[in-house]
Amino acid sequence: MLENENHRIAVIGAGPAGISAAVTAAELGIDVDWYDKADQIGGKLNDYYQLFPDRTSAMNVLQEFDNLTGTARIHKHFGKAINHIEKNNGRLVLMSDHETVGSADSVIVATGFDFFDARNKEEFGYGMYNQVITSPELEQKLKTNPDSLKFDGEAPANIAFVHCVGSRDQQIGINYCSRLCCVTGIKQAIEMRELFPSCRVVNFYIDLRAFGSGYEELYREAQEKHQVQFIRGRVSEASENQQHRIVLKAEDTLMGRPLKITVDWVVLLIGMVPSCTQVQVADHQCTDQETGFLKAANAFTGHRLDGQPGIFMAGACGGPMSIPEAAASGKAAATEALQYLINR
Amino acid sequence: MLERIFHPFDPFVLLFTAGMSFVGTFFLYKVIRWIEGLSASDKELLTNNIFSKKTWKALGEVVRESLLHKKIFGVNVRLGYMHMSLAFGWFMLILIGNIESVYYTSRLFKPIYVSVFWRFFEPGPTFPQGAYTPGFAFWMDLFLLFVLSGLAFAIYKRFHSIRLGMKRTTRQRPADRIALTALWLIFPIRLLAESATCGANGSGSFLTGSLGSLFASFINLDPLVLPLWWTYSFVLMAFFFTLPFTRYFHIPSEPVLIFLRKYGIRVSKESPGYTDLSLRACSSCGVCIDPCQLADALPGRKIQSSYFVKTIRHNEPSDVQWDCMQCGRCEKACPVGLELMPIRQNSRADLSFGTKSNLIGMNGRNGQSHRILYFAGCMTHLTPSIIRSMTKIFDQSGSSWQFYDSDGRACCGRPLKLAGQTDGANRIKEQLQKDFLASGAELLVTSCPICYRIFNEDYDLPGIRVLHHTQYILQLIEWNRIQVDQSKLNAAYHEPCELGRGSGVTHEPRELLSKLYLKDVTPDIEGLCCGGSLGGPGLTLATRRAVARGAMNDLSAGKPDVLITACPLCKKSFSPVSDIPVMDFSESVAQCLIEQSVQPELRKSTKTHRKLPVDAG
Amino acid sequence: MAGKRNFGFDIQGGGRQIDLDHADTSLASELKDAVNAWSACINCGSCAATCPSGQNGGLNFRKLHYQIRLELPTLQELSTLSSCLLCGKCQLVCPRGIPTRYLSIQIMQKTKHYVRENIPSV
Amino acid sequence: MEILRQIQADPRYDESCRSCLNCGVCTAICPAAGYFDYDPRKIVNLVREGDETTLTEIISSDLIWYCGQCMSCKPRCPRGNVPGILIQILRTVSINSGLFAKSGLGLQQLVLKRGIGHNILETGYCIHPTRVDPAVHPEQGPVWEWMSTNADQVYSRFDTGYDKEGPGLLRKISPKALGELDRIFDVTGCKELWRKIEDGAAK
Amino acid sequence: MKQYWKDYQKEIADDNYFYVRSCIRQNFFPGAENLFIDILKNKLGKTVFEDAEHTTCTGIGYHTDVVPLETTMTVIARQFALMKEKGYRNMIASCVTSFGLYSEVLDMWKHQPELKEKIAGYLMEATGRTFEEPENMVHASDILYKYRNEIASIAKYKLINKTTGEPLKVVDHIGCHYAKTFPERGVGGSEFPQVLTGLITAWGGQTVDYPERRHCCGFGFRNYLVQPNRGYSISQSKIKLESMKPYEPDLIIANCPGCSMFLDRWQYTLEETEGAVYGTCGNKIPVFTHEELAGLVLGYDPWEIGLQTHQVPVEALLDKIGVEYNPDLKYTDRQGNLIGEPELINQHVC
Repeated sequence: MLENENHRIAVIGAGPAGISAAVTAAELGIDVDWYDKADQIGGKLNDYYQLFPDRTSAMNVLQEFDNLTGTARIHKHFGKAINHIEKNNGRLVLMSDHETVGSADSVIVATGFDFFDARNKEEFGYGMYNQVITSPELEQKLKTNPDSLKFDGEAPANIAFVHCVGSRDQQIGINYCSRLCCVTGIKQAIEMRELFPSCRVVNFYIDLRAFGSGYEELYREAQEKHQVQFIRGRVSEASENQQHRIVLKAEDTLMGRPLKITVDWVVLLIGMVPSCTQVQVADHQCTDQETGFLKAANAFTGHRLDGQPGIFMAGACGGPMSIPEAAASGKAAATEALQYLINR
Repeated sequence: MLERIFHPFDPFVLLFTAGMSFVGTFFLYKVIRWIEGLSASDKELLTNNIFSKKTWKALGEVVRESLLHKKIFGVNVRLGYMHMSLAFGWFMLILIGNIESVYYTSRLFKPIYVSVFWRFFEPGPTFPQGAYTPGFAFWMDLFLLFVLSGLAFAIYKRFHSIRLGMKRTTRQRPADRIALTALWLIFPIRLLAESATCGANGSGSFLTGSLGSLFASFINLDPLVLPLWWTYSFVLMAFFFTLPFTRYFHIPSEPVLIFLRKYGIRVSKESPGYTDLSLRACSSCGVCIDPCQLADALPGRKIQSSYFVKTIRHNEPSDVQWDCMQCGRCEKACPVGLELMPIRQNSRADLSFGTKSNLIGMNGRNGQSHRILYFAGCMTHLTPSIIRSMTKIFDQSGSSWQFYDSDGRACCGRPLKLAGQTDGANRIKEQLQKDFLASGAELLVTSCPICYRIFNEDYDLPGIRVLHHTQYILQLIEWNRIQVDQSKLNAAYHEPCELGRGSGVTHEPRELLSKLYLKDVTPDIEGLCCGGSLGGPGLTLATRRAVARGAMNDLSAGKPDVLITACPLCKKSFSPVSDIPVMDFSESVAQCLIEQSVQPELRKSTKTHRKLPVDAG
Repeated sequence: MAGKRNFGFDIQGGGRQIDLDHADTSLASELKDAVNAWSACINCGSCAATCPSGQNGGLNFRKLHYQIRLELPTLQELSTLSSCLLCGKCQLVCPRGIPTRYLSIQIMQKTKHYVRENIPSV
Repeated sequence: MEILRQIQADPRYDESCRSCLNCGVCTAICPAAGYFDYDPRKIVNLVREGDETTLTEIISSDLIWYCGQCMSCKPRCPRGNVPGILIQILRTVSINSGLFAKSGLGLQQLVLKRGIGHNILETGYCIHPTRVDPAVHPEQGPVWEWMSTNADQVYSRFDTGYDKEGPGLLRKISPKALGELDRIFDVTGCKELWRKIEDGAAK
Repeated sequence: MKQYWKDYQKEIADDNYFYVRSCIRQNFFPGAENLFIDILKNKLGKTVFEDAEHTTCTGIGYHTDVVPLETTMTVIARQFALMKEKGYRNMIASCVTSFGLYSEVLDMWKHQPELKEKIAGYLMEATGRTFEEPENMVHASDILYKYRNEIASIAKYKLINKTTGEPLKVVDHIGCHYAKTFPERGVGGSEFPQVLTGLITAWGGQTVDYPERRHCCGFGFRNYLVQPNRGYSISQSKIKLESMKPYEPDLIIANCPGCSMFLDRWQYTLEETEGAVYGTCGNKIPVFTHEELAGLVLGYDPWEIGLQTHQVPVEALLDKIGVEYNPDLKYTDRQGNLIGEPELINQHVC
């Protein structure tokens, strides 16, 4: 066990990864300085309604996380975005745009991700047409005000989910797959069907990547129980008609024929991109050239940032990740940080 | 003159006579309709055979089945006795009554009622002197007692059918209820009427006589006699009038069926008359219900033949026509011997499936002809190890053979037939038949019982012998064309419906099993269906699995190490639900095969002109 | 002066676009009630791959099933089903356990008159 | 040289035919896909698969002649393919191999070559008022008929330079310039291509 | 701060242009190009040079596959050579297909320098000329976009309905080859190019955003040029027209000569074949090119800039805006003598 009591670990970010990193470190008997740009914990979890695949309420999950963070060893310094780490003879100095905020012997970076800005996929008319929204926006509506999903006070007749927006797309320079949009689309499609049983819900996908446990089952449930329609073909363009409904053009690649549908809502399943407040480490490039996410020295063996002794990464700042995965990587990063301190 | 013919007479007999003549005319009318409803060829069969010894054979069967109900006895003794006592007993009453009346009136031809109500006109020997000395009255009482005992059973069964050793029984329709009540009343009332008459006249035998004198001892019976006979006549009339509209019409129908069947007429779409006759001949005895595996797998869903026949007999819409697996277990059990499977198939509307299919035959594809044509069948293509095993066996045996459907494009047509698509099935048949004959082969070996059955039943292949691979392999072993090691395991044999019950191939597989395995631990039960059946398109995967599990349980009674079957479909159905290996005969033979065991001269190369199948898993 | 002149070319074209706004899905909803797991298809194509009639050309069950869920297929497309042998292989290979053989029967049954009336050859 | 190699040898190949996701964005907005039995996505796939017999088949068929060259497919493809350009390549290969003549639409190259092609070398323009005959262009309407029949007066109203040398509207292209065009067509193999069209069509 | 395509501004040189003409535009809108040059020279005081030696870019030949890539490249190289010889660096293409093709060629040369060398060789061999790539390569509509506000400031008319005071509803149609081929070469990128919307709004009108706004006009090169294929072409325009009809547009403008011509002509054909009319009160929708629109607001005489060469009559629109014109001069020659009239299409007046 670690003798020297005045070792300190800094955890940057209070999303699922950050939480479990901080909590784990504290449980292992280390004092944790905990930073987040927001002033409460949870990160994006605060904005979610229900979590796939079993649709537990995001709030409950957040609550359970929160209950863990009550320990005395965790010192919160919220409301400041750490975006730079300097090195000062062995210690790591945390800076929030050029202003020193604190220092630590080891840092766990868990700054998470941002959602892709759908305005960059102009053909979908996001930001131009009111009936085109993104998956997090739908999550918000479902959580706070489902009634706002009505169209002209009526239950919507048709809703389309568009997969792979801001993923797997050379036109916007994002070639990776965000993995979680598929199951998000499936989950939200089910929620919409439950909310508006009369409504036709269509998912436009290229490949359906239900990779996690319980995801495929959710997919089947959507098909069989909720009659959600899945059409294999990427939407090519969305335009608004006179009634302010959205006309979508796609190819049904399984029929090999172009296809047209008019819908009341278009939900863009937007992918994950590196966080704009992602930590930069002095004198060193530790992000992946292709994706822009943080890169571990060796992704197979651990979470240590390339050429950055003492700095570890956890969660979606290293690439698209589900909440359980992020939490797990947070735990792992914390133990690695501890090992680092012991062996130092 | 009339006076003479109708003597003796009493007005109450008119009720009975009316009923009797009604049912008589109706029956005649039906018989004519049935015969009209026969196809030309079936009519021919009728005319050709009616004056042959077949008629006598039929007569014998009528006695055996319609009177003695031998088959029902086979299934269930108590039930058999019930049917037999009623049918045979009643028949004897009529017979003896007739003889008696003839004896006394010395007139052979006289109205039927005379013999039916004879006791009213002739009270019989004086009581108690003649009571126990065998004579007409004695025999009449004896058979009346016989009938009454059966009746007691029937009434008892109606209320506690399980006690009679039947799990389930059929439900009654309103018309049936009336007829049933009438039927139940006939004999008790006859007993009362006769007893009263005897009591009043101090006559009668051990039953009616004793009862009569007993009554007479405390009441004056004279005023009761006539009313009781009126009631008796009335009940008879009631029964006869309802009869045509109830299941009891099977009583007159069954004999007709027996005759026509003996003449070689079978259920077919072309002979609706015969189908209707068959439906009428069903007594709704319910014997077919218990053998049906779906009774357990699909509880509450009334798909069993007894119910199904009833629905189509009354042209009620049926939502179960696609659910029956057509395993044939009910057909086997049916005491009336109804052709339930064809009836079921024909009830499935012809939707003209398969009519546009164009099978690419081997004919022309391949010049050289071989002695043996191997037809794996669609399903076998989903179990490539069977094909591989057969290939090995063929090659070992050194036969000159050709893999007919190596490309998996052919179909035998039986699946269409099972789904009622006879046109499509015939079309396929025509195509394959032509191609088989053109191939110049002498032997057609198939691995699939479904194909085997239709090749046997429907195909016309002069000069080509059709064998299922179990039969073929057994021959190879007996002729020492291949040799096998006996395995040290115990095996149970699952008999595929289409092979065993369907095509009567029961002996060879068991024989083969005994050669291959240490011990045959097959339980002694009627062959079960694996649930994979192509007969029941409507069944869900879950139901099929349930059937398979049920069958698997029964089959593992003898704790086998391995389950052997002779059908790729059965293999596929059992594999997922079995914890012991499930194998096709071909596979186990290929396993136990002694390599190089055959004389070299038999091993001429047959590699040419044979495409090996691609493993389509 | 409505529509009289002909300029020697066809203005309508193939009209291949699937118009989900006006597609006829009546058959789909009938089948939905008739066949369980009917909408569970993942278009893996196993059925079409194993189908003997498919090998002989004409029928593509996966595609037909899929199309019915979108729109009413044309008579010609529906009539390809009449080459179905009902052999049931498709049902044994379907990863989602859809009773495809029964589905085939049901489609035929529900479109029998529609197809027969319009294509006597079938 | 087999078809695939010819296709890949074209300088436009790399920008037009990378790996394909089969997402169908191209077909979705392809004007031809709505009108003809045509699917640009499949074209890209067929070329990716690179089976010689199939390739020979498609470049001998109408399939490659449907595309209207609007290039709407270009900005949408997530893998940066351009079916429209790939089609240009296939057409070039089809003409060079003479297979274009096997399909009705391909055969139209002859008309186009004699029309547009000759226009260019003879007038220096792809099209010229004197060469858009109202008789074969009824859809151009009465105004065009009026313009082309009175070309001199109509065009001169807007530019006195009409049909004269020197700059201006529909000026006469100088023999020198035409000569240069002609040599370019020689040197760069256009004439050769034309010969192939004429020969292929003649067969 | 992220850059969205909508806000994207391309680089447009501000003077000394080398102008290359368009085959189609000269044929069907004979007033447009001279008008454009006149606006640049006399209204905006720019230097524009047109070389008598320049020819077609062979674009139509290229896209109908009767002119191979190398040939087209060399012809284009020759245009560049002429530009260089005259000492210009900024090229304006009048034709959108030319513009797209120039862009394509420049792009390919960038990625395949050896190809450029090869073409230089061809050009030398055939003409003895050498060339340089232009520093700035734009389409004519880009120039008008750049100076839209200057033009607005000296405009005589606004795109406003004189009687109602409402802004005119204008459909903008962008030639496919303007930006679909190279988004970064179009003002506002490929999805919603701002180049024409910019003009419309700057000059008082309002753009109509209708479902098929981004659909191709349907030229389709071989699909129009060969008669039996024309169904393709007209059906595409029909899709657009039907989609825009409910919005009751007063006017269509297009920066591509082909599109302008087809949207104009096919309206006639559709009325002839199907009796379909897509404008308000039984009128067809007038179709202008960007130059013509500029000329109109700047107060040029409608007949001097060639509005009579449109199949769809423009009078109703002129009246709406309040443009003065003399009906008698519509079909006259330079000297004002009547040339003879085309079969007149009757006009409904609202």
